[in-house]
Amino acid sequence: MKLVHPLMKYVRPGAISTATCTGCGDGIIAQAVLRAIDELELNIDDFVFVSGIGCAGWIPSPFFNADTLHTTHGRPIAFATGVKLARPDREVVVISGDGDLAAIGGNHLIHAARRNIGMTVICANNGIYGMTGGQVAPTTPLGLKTTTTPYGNVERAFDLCALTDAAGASYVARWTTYHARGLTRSVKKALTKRGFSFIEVISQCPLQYGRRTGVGNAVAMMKGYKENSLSVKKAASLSEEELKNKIIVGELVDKDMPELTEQIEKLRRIHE
Amino acid sequence: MSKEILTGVYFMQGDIACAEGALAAGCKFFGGYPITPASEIAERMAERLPEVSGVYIQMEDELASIAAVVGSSWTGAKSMTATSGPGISLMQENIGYAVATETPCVLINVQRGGPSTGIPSIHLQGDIIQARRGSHGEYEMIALAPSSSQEMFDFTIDAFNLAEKYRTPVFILSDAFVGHMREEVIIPEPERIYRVPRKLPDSGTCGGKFRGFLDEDVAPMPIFGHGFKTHVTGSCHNDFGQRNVIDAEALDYYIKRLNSKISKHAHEIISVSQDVDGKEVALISYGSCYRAAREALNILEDEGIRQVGSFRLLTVWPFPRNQIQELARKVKSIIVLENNLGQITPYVEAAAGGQAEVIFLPPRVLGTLHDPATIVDKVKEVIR
Amino acid sequence: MIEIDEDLCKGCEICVAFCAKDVLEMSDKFNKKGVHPPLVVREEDCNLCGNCMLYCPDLAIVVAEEEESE
Amino acid sequence: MSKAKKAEIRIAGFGGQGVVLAGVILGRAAVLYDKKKAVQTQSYGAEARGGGARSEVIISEDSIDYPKVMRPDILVAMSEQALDKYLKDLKPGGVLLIDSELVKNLPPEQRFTLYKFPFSRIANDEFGRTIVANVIMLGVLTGLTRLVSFEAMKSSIKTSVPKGTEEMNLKALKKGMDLAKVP
Repeated sequence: MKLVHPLMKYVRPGAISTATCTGCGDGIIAQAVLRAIDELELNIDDFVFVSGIGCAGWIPSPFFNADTLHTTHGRPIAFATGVKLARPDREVVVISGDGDLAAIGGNHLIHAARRNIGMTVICANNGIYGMTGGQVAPTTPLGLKTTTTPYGNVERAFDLCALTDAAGASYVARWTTYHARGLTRSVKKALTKRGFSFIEVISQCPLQYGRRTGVGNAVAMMKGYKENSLSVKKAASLSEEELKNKIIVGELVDKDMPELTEQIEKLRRIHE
Repeated sequence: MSKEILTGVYFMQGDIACAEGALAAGCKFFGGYPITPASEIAERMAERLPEVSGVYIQMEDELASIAAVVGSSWTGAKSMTATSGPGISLMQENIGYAVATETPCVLINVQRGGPSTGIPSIHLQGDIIQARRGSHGEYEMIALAPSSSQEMFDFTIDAFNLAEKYRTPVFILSDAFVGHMREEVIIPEPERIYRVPRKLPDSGTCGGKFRGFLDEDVAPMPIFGHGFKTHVTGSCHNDFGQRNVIDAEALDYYIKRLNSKISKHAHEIISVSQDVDGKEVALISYGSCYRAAREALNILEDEGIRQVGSFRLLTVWPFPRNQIQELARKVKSIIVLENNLGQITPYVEAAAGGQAEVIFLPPRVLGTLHDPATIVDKVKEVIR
Repeated sequence: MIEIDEDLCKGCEICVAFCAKDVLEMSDKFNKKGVHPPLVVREEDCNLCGNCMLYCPDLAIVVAEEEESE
Repeated sequence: MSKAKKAEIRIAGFGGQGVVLAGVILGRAAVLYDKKKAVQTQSYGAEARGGGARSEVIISEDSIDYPKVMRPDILVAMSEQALDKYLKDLKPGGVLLIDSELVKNLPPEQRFTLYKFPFSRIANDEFGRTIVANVIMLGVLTGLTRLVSFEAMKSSIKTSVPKGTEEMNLKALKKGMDLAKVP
């Protein structure tokens, strides 16, 4: 008998084949998000998925068979803010890339974290501009040669988790696509968390990153994530020198803070 | 008394009247960023929206403001933002997104003196073309130009109704003069205020099978949160919202449908007021300039010069081409009054098609209302 | 049991690389996309860990216990 | 259109004197309480305090087409700078009202009717609050010109000034009305 993939029921008819390149980590992230929804037994009709421009914007749109708002470059969090404020009872999830969320959209990211608005932002961080052809991103490692850093990147990479933590997010976690199980756990946590949740997923772009920089294909990249990552707990006992070039994975922030839509609801109650 | 509609007589600033008009129209969401001379609208909405179970949010910038407005509109809320030229410049990309995704929303531009920072508190009709074509690509826009506090109230209601009826962003092109001026505003009884409700698909309709986009006669809006599973994208898409970023034919269909949704109904949208029958000269004006045109006509009438009439654009966009074509057949001369260097004048010239002489008359000093005396002088010169 | 929807496969080989029991191999045949999909060659060694399914970016692999599929 | 009775008033001074509010109170009195038509406009510098500020009101029996004051019938100068800048616009035979505490250099020409009162001094000495100078001025203006009724002015002040200051402002208005009887 033929087995049906348990997550296929969440996939929009006609959009079954993902729009990503061979081995792209975005598919693993998409699956992790859907698995989290499935395991929590939530109704996908209660979700609004918002994405921006770039490969990762295609993770929910049109792939997820739900309300999906595919917005302009850099602005998904701002659109999502409007959605969440007007319908606080909905689960609002932003899924987009590092260029979209942290370069052009960096301001919206920090302000959403500051407001602690009840949404989940999942950042597929491939460290490069994939869709436009491998240009340097604010998340590209120092020294890396890209199509726009032919002599090596002279800028430091952004630590997005530290950024959103500093800005006031209630929940922050980092994983890689190798850690698909941990990622699923974090998405479940984020979806049930009041307040702003940010999950960074280090994700392979086998074409624009792997091939051009010589790191290798998707398999090589994921093996690299496995070898170079260590848990938050383990990292706590290591020196800065020992942590150099390591990916710290796990939950970085989990705290309870006043959430924006609840604060706004209080304003309305004054007038009732 | 309804908290949404504060029935009564007021001595009210244009900006405040605009906010009250929005609330009377059923606006439940305001996303904005402070800027002179539009901040009073935001301040009023911040105070008033919580009273009517609405949401006010001051976003981190104008790009975020329009994005939040569009996002909230997709949940079914009537939404607006208010800013001035610099803010509109920042919003342009997502104004295009609102057009492309057929998102009803109202954009208030209280114009100030530009380009760039210019003079914040001085009025210029500098953003007329920007409203029409400020975003990239090929699209239609609806824009209304109020000239008084009362019209700031009335036209804002009209703007919400047009936005709902045609599922598209609608501009109010006010200016610092009208926005900051205080005049009598009469807010009618709630039953006298007409509100166009949002047209929604039947419940149970699933997005994948529902034609929720690109209908020339305006598709019902498959808003979020009702299980429609709507796919909204600013990319080229078909009637079902399905993206197509490969075929030129798809782009052709997409653009033409979005445009014909407005152009096909232009005759219903366009509103002009004219008093030109049997006249020799017409004064074309819109927004604050209309007040100067009226005064000039009063002076002319007092002097016994009666062959001059007024043609006012209440909607600047879509442009009343046919109406001006007709006007050009009736009168010998058209004087276009604009507080800029002639933004609609080329459109008037094109519509007149040589049937009437078209003369552009700016105020002597840009950023001020026309001195009625200069209009009177120009009319006398033309008549002679 | 493992089932592979060959036509969804893009041939990334992640499933093969991360299978702890070497159950999968890349096949020689071409699917509709013109890539080599994986083949289940040692199903008896499979411990149903689900890595291949978890990592497949294209939802092309399903792993389930035999009994439950009856 | 018939030429209805129409008065144009310009009140000018510097930011912080309540010049704009004075115009608003006047316009509101005319529209809401005397059932006339009025339009109020303003201009000010970029500074919230200390720069030039101007408030203009047109009051008419009929609807007002042109909302801008070009040749005021009444000019109220609350600073020397304001007088210098705007005197030339005053209609021949118009009324010039000045704060004599702040405007010392008066022009020699007599093509207008001049009234002068030390609004700021009175506000400071009798009310301990310089800010009420604008309302004392409005009292004088009302007493001299009857542009709006005293009752309308009282009602307008009650709904325009900050809560808790109504009584003081009404006293200031009364003071102005009394001053107007003297000259």
